[in-house]
Amino acid sequence: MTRWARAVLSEGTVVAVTLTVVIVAVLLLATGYDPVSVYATMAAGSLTGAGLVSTLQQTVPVVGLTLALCFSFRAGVFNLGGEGQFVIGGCAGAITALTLPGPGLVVIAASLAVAALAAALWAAIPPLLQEHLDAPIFVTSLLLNYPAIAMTSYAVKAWLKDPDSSLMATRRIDGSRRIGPLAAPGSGPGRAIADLFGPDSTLTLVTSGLSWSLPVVAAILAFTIFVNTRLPIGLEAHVLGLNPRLARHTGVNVARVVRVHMLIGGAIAGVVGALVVLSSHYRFIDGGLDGTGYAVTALLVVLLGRSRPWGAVVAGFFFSALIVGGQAMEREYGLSSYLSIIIQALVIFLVTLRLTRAWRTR
Amino acid sequence: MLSEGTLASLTRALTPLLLLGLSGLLCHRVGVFNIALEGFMLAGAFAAVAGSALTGQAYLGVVAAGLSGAVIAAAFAIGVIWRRGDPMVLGIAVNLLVSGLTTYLLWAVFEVRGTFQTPQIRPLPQVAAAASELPVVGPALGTLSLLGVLALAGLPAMRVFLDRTVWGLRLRGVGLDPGAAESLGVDPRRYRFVVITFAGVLGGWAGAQLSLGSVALFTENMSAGRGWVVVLALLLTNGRVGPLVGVLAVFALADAVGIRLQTYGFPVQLSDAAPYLATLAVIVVVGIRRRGRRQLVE
Amino acid sequence: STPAKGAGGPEFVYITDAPIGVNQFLELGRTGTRDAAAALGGTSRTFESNDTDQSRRSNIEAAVAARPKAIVLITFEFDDLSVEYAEAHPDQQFVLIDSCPDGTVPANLRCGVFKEYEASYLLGVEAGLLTRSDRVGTVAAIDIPFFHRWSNSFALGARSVNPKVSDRQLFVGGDNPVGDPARAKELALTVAQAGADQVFAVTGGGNGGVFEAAKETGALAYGVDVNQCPQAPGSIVDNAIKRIDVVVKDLLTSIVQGRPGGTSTAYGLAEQGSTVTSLTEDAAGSQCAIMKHPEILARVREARDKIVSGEIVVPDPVKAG
Amino acid sequence: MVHLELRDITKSFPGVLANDGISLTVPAGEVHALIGENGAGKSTLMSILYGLVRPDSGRILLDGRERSFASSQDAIRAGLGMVFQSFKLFGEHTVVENVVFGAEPRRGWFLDRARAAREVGEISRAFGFDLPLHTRVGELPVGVLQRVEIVKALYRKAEVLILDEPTAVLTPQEAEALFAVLRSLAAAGRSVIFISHKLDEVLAVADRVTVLRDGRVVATHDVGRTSPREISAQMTGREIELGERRAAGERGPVVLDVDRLRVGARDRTLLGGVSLQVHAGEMVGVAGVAGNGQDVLAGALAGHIPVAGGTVTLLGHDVTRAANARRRAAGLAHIPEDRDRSGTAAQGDAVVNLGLGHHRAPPLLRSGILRPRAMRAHAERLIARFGVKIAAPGTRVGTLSGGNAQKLVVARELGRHTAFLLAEQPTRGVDIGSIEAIHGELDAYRRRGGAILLVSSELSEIRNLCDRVIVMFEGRVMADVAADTVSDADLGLLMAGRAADPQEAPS
Ligand SMILES: Nc1ncnc2c1ncn2[C@@H]1O[C@H](COP(=O)(O)OP(=O)(O)OP(=O)(O)O)[C@@H](O)[C@H]1O
Ligand SMILES: Nc1ncnc2c1ncn2[C@@H]1O[C@H](COP(=O)(O)OP(=O)(O)OP(=O)(O)O)[C@@H](O)[C@H]1O
Ligand SMILES: [Mg+2]
Ligand SMILES: [Mg+2]
Repeated sequence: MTRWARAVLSEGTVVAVTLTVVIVAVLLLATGYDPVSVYATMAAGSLTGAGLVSTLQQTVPVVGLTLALCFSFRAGVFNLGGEGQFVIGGCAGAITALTLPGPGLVVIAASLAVAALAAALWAAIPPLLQEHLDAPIFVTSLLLNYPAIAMTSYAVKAWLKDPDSSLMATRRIDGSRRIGPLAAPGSGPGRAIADLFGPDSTLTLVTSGLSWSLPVVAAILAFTIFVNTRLPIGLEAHVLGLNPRLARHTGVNVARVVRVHMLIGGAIAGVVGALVVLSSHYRFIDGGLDGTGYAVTALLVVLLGRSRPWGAVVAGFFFSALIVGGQAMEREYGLSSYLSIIIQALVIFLVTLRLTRAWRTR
Repeated sequence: MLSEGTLASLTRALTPLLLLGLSGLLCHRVGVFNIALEGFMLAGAFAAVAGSALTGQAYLGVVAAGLSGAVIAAAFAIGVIWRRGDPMVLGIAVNLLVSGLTTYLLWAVFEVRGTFQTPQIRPLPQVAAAASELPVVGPALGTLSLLGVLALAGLPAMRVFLDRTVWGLRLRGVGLDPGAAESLGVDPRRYRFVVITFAGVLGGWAGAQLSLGSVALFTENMSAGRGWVVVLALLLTNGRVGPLVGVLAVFALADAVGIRLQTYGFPVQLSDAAPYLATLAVIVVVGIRRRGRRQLVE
Repeated sequence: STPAKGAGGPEFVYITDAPIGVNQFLELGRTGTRDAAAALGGTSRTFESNDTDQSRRSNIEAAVAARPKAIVLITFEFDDLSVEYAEAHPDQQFVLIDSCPDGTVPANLRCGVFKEYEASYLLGVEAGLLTRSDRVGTVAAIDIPFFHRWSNSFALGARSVNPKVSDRQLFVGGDNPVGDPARAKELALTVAQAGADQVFAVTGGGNGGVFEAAKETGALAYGVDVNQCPQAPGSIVDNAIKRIDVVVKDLLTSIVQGRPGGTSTAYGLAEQGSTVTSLTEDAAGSQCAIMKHPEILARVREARDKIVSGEIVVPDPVKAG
Repeated sequence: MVHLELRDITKSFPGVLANDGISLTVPAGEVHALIGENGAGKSTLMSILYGLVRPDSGRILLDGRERSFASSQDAIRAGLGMVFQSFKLFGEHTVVENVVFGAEPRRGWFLDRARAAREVGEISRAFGFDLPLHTRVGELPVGVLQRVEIVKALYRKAEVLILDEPTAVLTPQEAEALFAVLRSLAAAGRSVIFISHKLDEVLAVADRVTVLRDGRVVATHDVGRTSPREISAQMTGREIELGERRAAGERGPVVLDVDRLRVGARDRTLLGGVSLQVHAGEMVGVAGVAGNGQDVLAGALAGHIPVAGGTVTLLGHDVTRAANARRRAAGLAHIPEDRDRSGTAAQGDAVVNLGLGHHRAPPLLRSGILRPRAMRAHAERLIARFGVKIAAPGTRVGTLSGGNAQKLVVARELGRHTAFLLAEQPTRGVDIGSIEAIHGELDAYRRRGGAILLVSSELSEIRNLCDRVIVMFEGRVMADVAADTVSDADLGLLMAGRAADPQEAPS
């Protein structure tokens, strides 16, 4: 097994997940459900057919946002501002896509770029406050989420509102400026895949259900790994995360590393916001991005994956599958989908307890 | 805008925050970074309503709230202390767990989703109703429940406790340097466990004040970020009692004023962001002053 | 919620935008769909979303995969999704309740919307006649045009009978706009302190907080969606309610009968799709304070008749922008 | 009056047999020294005695009665007191609070401050310490901290006092004062166990000395009947050249030029106009009682402490206000004082720890891109050259012993081929074998023409390695003297600020 797989699928994680499965099974039995069929429903509902598509659709932005957080967390900076940066990016991307003239692809690229820029600027505030006013990034980044959401909300209400919709949202983005599916059902590649593998095959569903956001996030993943392992600043961030005093003593420009990593992380969060807007919502909806819960899931994933990019992918998929599987369970059994939240929380809790280690190390 | 009404409104917003602040302060002082406050509070809010609804007794609701907070906190403490789990991750897990569990239990026990409100839920009596005729502070005092009184009295009590008692000395020491405490036979794990569990009781009471203090009902996730507010305030003030109260008061005042801003035609978004903007303003002002002082020294 | 399947009749799936909880409105959608299905000899299922775009999507996906006779969606949260999925699945029939997307409605989609503003206007008439301070107010969840259907029309109705009336509208906002009773109460107290003695509560799960405030300050409150008067007898005057059951049954029947879709139908006082508690057959046992004021009720009926006849036209705040 | 006996104590950690059947007797009134290389098992043995670590087997007897300690509380009750290598003090608390912590005089739930102060004051005066009872401990110099630690143990009525490397951070004068206290304690019938790496100290203060190697007792001597040579041979299993003076090399041009360097504000001067020069091929020592500005000087030279006035010139570049990064680019290498806090990243592997600072230049970097294979090769090269004992370059540095971790820092800094090395306490807490190796590296660096400023609290280290010594007192240069002509006694006087006739340095 490769290093990342071992890191993520360590014994501890496996034990934690198994234990969670058992605990929840007991809970289910106690309330009169058959755990085996409930779990089968969850698995089928999240890992096959349309369910798999839903899971993957969620995984893409969750992984994207996790990678964004990876940058600051690796440098030892607790950036809790992912949500605000995500929303700012989504709003900026939507405005660009709605107003910029030009061919679709160019506008899409410009939207992503503007989203990156806007969110990076927003993410630049906490390090600035830290450098000049000693305000911990942890605090300010969290605080800034609220004005970010309020600002975009007000912008929509005051200037951008679609007059024809009862949604508190901007106008809809023109079809040519949307990020489409990898292989749209009617298109050439779409038909080719459907002909080759059958119209209901998993591959057909996935390629028609997943948008070109997927390769964008894959590129972000590659970029993250590249920065971490192949750029001097990536090594410096790593050391900064391990021991800031060592970094300072070996000539690392700490302020710069923090600033750069916050900026990159912010830019990525912004891009992900624009991706969701352009590939799924097709407009900026007030409360639409923060309401997805992606930012919260990403925070969990980055903490559990300990800022490792591949950990983000695996854990991101796992949590997305849990959420989607939880909905399938609710549809089928009328069980509260909050059970899947309980499952998530238990997994995190138990993983953190590192049950495979001895209890008292003396 | 700064009327008696605002003051009463401020008091109502502040009392649960103060109780939660005391809870967080204790954890902070024993050196455990606790972001599970939101979970403590939500668990308490639910247990208070559940206890009150099932028994028809408000104070039994308070007991239930304290107990539930203690249980949640003990689980958190075990993870942090004996398993040396990352308090950040555990805290988030606890918050998530409580949010899921309260919603699930609301559905499983009371067959309700969203808001739970029945006449069986007894609110906390107002213990200082007699004082409500006083000028200026009257309306504010009049709304106080027993927990509200506790919140206000808890602050000076906390200072005395930390500064003057043997226990206070020890748990401050545990927070400053657990290794040193242990070398003197003060087991930091035990002290931390007890303190965090007690902080859970306070956090649960903060939730009870929220759900039985000014309203008598439970709504899913009704803590609505108040735990984070307290975490912020603790970080900002590094756990000093006076400044902590100050920041919480600024926050609650900005919230109360923010609500009133709407009546002057300002957008609701400004009321939403007002407490956070006010807190940011505090950070900036404090930062600039600190900076100024540093430059004088250099 | 899986009623016995395989009955052979038409199957319907009802998808909410958020957990039903004590949201009486969404609950009404469920019972309405169930009753309509039964009346049409079929069955129904309910998929509850959890207030995220993703959960709504995966519920629609799952529903489409089950190929029911019709999929019933509710609230404006489905404005975009209803069109997207209706266009992607032209053979599947959709119904959207309580909202309608802008532009042309696809042929396999039918909308049923309410004229809440007509019922709210009637509540305003009551408030205008009951107020002693000549001040009324509304505490609503979110500052969007949709919620102004209640707040603006309430003020309009009050002014129609008492031109001196001034009006305050506050919004909960924040992290949990439709489920924060503490904040809703705070806002209601603020309205009351500003002198309003009639407060219209449009905050979903937060309404309980508004009623508490009404009890404390002696103000009178007005509820929405269902009869909320029993929550604080004596303090709640009346409610603006929506008869979702009527609307769902109407639209599903139209599908089963194969009538053409692509329509948007508005249900107001005339259609008895939206009304106030005091005008329903349950009025007598409603515990609503208005029942003690027959003279005011007469004025309400009068206004209702004028609206139905078109003599009074209550504007739709959503259309107004 | 307690007679302490340890019998056959054995303790293993995963993969290490830390204590292997250790037996030890300490009668009342004896000062007993423990000596041994890093990792020999001294601290482990004491942790067992003090109830912090449970032995796998073996017995502890006090006055012939077998005792078993589940916690330090038990050990304290039995009359044991321990002064740890790293002080266990609460910086925010006052001296009194620190001393009574865990055994407070109380009135109900409250701390009886008056009684606490009275009792602590009595003990403190009885031993001539005269501690500032109500000062926050964080504001006190290390020598005083040590006394607070001892009073802590005495307050608990310790009959057996354990001190783990108590002199590592003390000046010779402070150490001398400590020895006097230890001897008076012994004279009063208490026993003292004393751990040190310094042979001359051991011989000066102890009655008997036990030598540990690889977790076993090699020998126990009466100090009168042994020699440094014998002990060091028993510790290491080989002969060590102790205290050999290294011959001076060729002196080249000026590399570091510090001119009237000032640090601090008007009301609190940390450095008051320090001037010094270091030439190529020269090693200059900085001596002084802790708190007299040596660490401030080092911090200012490294760029961590802002400068108020004066200039620092490195190889002709003015770096007075430059950041650490620019100084390093100009030719600074720096071995920081505290390897755990500032010198290494315990969670990182040797590749990262050794690559840092080398990573912005070839061969680790090529056209802006890091080369992982070159980084690994670089780490392997340094590990081999400096003889760091480590399983693999990918091993976490936190698992290394202190000496090896120190070698890693030395390797990283000397591996950079700079013109100037700032070495702070390069051998603190390192065993004799590793000291020898590190001294060898420093000397080789100088011979290659490097300039070294060596800040050390070990006078012998300075005298044996350096060409010149700068003595600091209250933030100023007290003297700048040739290392081979000055005596320890003279240095001691200079460090105490008593300059009979301050000598001018040859320039
Ligand atoms: N907690 C522990 N876990 C694992 N191994 C340990 C632990 N503590 C000590 N050891 C091992 O036990 C051995 C003895 O360590 P100890 O700290 O007693 O040495 P020491 O003689 O005090 O060395 P030094 O002179 O460097 O202080 C070492 O090899 C060390 O690796
Ligand atoms: N938890 C641990 N796990 C593994 N080895 C440990 C552990 N704690 C200490 N050690 C080992 O114990 C040995 C001695 O540890 P110690 O903390 O006494 O450092 P040291 O080498 O004595 O340095 P110094 O003398 O400066 O304190 C080292 O080899 C270290 O690797
Ligand atoms: Mg040791
Ligand atoms: Mg040691």
